[in-house]
Amino acid sequence: MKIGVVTFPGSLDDGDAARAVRVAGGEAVRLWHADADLHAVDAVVLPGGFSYGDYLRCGAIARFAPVMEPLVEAATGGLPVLGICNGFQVLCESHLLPGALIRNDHRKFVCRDQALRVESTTTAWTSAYAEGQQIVVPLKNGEGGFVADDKTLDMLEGEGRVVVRYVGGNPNGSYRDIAGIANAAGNVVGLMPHPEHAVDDLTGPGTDGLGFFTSVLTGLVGV
Amino acid sequence: MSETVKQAEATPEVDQPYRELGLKDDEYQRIREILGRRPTSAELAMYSVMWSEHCSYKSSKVHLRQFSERQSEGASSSLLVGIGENAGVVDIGHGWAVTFKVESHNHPSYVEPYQGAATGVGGIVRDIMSMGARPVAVMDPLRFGPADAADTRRVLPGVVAGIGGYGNCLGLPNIGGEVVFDPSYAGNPLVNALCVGVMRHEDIKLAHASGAGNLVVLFGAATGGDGIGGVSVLASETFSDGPTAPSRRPSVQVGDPFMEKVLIECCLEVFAADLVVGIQDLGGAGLSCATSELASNGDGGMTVWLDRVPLRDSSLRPEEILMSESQERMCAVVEPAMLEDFLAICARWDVLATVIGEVDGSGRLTVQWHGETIVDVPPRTVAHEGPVYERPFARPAWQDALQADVPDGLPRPSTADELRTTLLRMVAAPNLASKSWVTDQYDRYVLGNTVLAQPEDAGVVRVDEDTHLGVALATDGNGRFAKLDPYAGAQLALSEAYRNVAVSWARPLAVTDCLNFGSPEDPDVMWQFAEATRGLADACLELGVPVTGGNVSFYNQTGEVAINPTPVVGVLGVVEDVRRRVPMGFAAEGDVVLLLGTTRDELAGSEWAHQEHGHLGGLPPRVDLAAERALGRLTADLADASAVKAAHDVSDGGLAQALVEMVLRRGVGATVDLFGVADGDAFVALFSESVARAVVAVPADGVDDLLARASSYAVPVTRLGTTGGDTLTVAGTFAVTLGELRAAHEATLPALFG
Amino acid sequence: MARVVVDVMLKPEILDPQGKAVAQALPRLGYDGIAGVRQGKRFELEIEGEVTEERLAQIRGAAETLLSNPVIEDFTVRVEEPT
Amino acid sequence: MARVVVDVMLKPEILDPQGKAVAQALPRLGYDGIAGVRQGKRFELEIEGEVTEERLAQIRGAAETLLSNPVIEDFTVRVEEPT
Ligand SMILES: Nc1ncnc2c1ncn2[C@@H]1O[C@H](COP(=O)(O)OP(=O)(O)O)[C@@H](O)[C@H]1O
Ligand SMILES: [Mg+2]
Repeated sequence: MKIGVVTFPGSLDDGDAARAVRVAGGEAVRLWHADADLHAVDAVVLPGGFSYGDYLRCGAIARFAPVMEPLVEAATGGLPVLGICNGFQVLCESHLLPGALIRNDHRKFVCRDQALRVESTTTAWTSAYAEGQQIVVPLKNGEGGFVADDKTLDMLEGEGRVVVRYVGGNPNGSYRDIAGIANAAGNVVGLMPHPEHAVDDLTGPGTDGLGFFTSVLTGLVGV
Repeated sequence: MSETVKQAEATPEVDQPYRELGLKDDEYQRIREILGRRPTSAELAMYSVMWSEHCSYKSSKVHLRQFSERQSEGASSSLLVGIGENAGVVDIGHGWAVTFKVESHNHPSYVEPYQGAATGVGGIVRDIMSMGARPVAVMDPLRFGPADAADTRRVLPGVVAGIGGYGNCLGLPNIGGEVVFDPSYAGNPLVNALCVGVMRHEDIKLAHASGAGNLVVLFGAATGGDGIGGVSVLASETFSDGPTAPSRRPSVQVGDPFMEKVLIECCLEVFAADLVVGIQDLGGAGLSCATSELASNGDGGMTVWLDRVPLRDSSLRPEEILMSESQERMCAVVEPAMLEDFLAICARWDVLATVIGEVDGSGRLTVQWHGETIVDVPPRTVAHEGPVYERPFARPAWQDALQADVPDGLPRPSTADELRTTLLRMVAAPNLASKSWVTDQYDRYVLGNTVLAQPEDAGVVRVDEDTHLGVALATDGNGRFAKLDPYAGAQLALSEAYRNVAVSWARPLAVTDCLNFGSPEDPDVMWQFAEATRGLADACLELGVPVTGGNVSFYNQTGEVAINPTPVVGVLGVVEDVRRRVPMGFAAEGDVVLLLGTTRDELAGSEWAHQEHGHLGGLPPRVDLAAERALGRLTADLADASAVKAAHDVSDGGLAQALVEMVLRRGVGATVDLFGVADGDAFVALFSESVARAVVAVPADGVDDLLARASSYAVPVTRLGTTGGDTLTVAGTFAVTLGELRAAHEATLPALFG
Repeated sequence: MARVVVDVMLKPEILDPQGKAVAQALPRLGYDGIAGVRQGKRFELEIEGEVTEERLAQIRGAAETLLSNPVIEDFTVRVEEPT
Repeated sequence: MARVVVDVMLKPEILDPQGKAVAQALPRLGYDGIAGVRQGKRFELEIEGEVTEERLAQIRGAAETLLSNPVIEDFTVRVEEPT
């Protein structure tokens, strides 16, 4: 199973995402922002980082990268796409996911081991978890506050599209403690925390993040 | 039009503003002698900045020499590149090499905390890249005025946000540092930044411009009028060919971490394809420094076509272009046959790259401006043969009185309740309180190789996923100890950093240092500097760890009042197998807690004397490098085969602080009996800062083995007690719940800084 | 050369942590009587040639797609008179 | 309630990475003829009561100490007419 990992200028966790894919048993294929070709991958990860410095708005410039054209099309057609942190921001800016991410309410960058509750296990990226399962993965961002209007928030809740929620304290002011969401079809998921940093006890707080990558691999085999 | 060499030759009598540029009369005379004529304005600019204290090390050179001249054989054998290059390079085995260095960005961080600190990180990262290495982590030893001072509230949050803002955006994990508060740093905060990089032996690059015909390529950001405040006198006062606009050149720069990130990627691809002969970062003194050093280290000369330098501000004059300290730029020497590939990689990363010069056989550095020669100098005289001063120094008149003012008369807590409340106040004191308000703003996960990071004793990063080889790094410094005795103070900084690396199961290998002092023109300060460098050199020799590079920051003073002399020492160690790392926190119930080392009644200069009594006097803890080394040998032995579950050094705040940090780390308490420590004096046992000590926890069945090994290295061991429960209990004296400890330890910085 | 200014502000219903922090700091520094602060972005675009209606429309397009995110922000575009 | 606007821009000689990023993105999106972009901050202060000269002087003080760092930034203060 080939999982593409996109590198934008300023992507930082692309290597980590590729490593996580390998640890989960997949083949990581590096995709380049300027190449409008997905190279026949079976799923795509948009990794964390500061694409183009994120000076304007996080993800605002990256969403216009050539690779995004085929990606948006494929995602609309059902290709599993996971946006982590900056990748989540890119997905929101691209309107593949609703809402937006703004500056943390305490205005500081925050890096910590974050407890999360998996709220939805019907997405392409969370089927390996049990509903309600608590996991710990690193969170690290300056602009991780998820915002959307009430109507959108109610819709997300109502349709079961809130995928992960912060527990044990809201680290950034996200509305309704939302840490990650999915599109209606469940193939596109975005979240602020970094599951790719929790795939190995040696370098992360544990291995709770691995499930995101095994989920998609299992799903793909099943297809 | 800038002044040409011909014009300078024709007008020897012109009055030049060398004093405004910081050159002394005799220095200016020497330039005239070197050139056999008066310098052009561009040459004058170049010499003035390269002969400044910052670039030439003219006051410190005679003292720093000891670091390279006095090195043990064993130590130098692991050194692949020694002092003098952008950073030293150390062999860590399996064909891997590591380069690391610490630098200061003190003054800019006071003026504009965010950008000053940010560009400090940017600068040290480029230094590491210029050795051919991939930067893999950063650290940030920081010092501020009193924690509750209004100005500290302005400076600290900005500095921390700047270090995070830049480092996080580069994708380099921050794996450690220091946050120290002391009134002596009010008005002169110390912002030091360390970067470590790794490479294969064969990939080491040097800043050499060799091979006539090779091209000099400037790549990265366009050049603006950054950091050239001083040189504007050339434009506005003397050599103007008419009315000039008042020069508004900024003294502070704004960093562009995104530019630096793509520059890193670009360099790594260029290195991987082996496309450069030499490489140099642009930092202080910009192109003046980069071109003269490249040429001086090379085998010939160099011609630079200055008008080809891409500019952000087209009004810049040639002197200013030479001097500009615009960030995020690098300079490479490239064979013509490789140029196309080099430029292609730059284009792929959208990095501006321009051929600005050529290596030649002239033995001269010449700079052309639209076809005219405006600089024609022997490069060594600019880069390496600047003035050297033997500044006068003398033991300060007040030193004896300071040392005589021992803390023995200070009231000490004695009852159980006094000890308990003292401990709670101490763990909440700004210098000992949890630093997570700071460190939570730094990404420690990126790159996926961080094995240990703050608040552990040392940062440990994996270098190689196949062999599990890694490196450990710690930085330490204690300005109070150095004020009491600068010779011992520098040694104590080394001693502590060495210990932090050792208790992380790493073998200490090499040292970098950032020497933060007041004005070298003050004989008191110069004495502190001379003593500190001598102390550090002696201790490095004895511990067998060479200084591989570092940085000197003088003039950290307000008026006549200098900061506490603050040598900050970084120690690098190698970890053969990062999977065997030993964290600092107690991990399981029922492990046996042991203290390694000897505790003496040593409270002078301690956190206790400082926090509880505002007292600084006496002599710092006795330096005991032999004991430090024995402890290091023991931990190296334990690293290979032992059951040790937790290990933590004892330093600032004494055993009390060490135990508190160990119980809080994972929420596993402990009960200890201090009867066997410091002759049963519980206060001394808890708060003394004697060196060469560590606390370890071992399962009961591992104790005998540990005792046997310790005795073979002559390391004294005291059995303290066992882990478990949710209190820290000092048997027969007091108990504190982890909740109460945590509340005290973690509330301080958030309460101060929001 | 003409200048077009694009101001981008968070929509009123979106939390503005930066503005809030400023609003809280002001009274501490002795500045009173300020009921609220919002912090936004100001872009100054230097335009080559004349600023025609067509150019302005183009810039409005850029403001809407790139310079702001309509989900959370409002923007205004105006030509700045040279002073 | 009156509104006072404080615009804070990096001094012209200071590098503006944010503006640079936008300036480089615009042509990629097909927006041409823009010679330069600078990005700054816009603060909207809601003022209770009347904006007297004295109040304005106070706000200028706040702009200089809190809202900007004069070492790298310039600011302007103006009263915005209600629209
Ligand atoms: N500015 C900083 N940046 C990163 N880490 C820091 C900083 N300040 C302190 N730390 C980390 O916090 C921990 C405790 O610091 P400190 O008490 O100075 O350690 P030690 O006494 O062991 O040298 C260490 O892991 C240190 O690296
Ligand atoms: Mg330590």
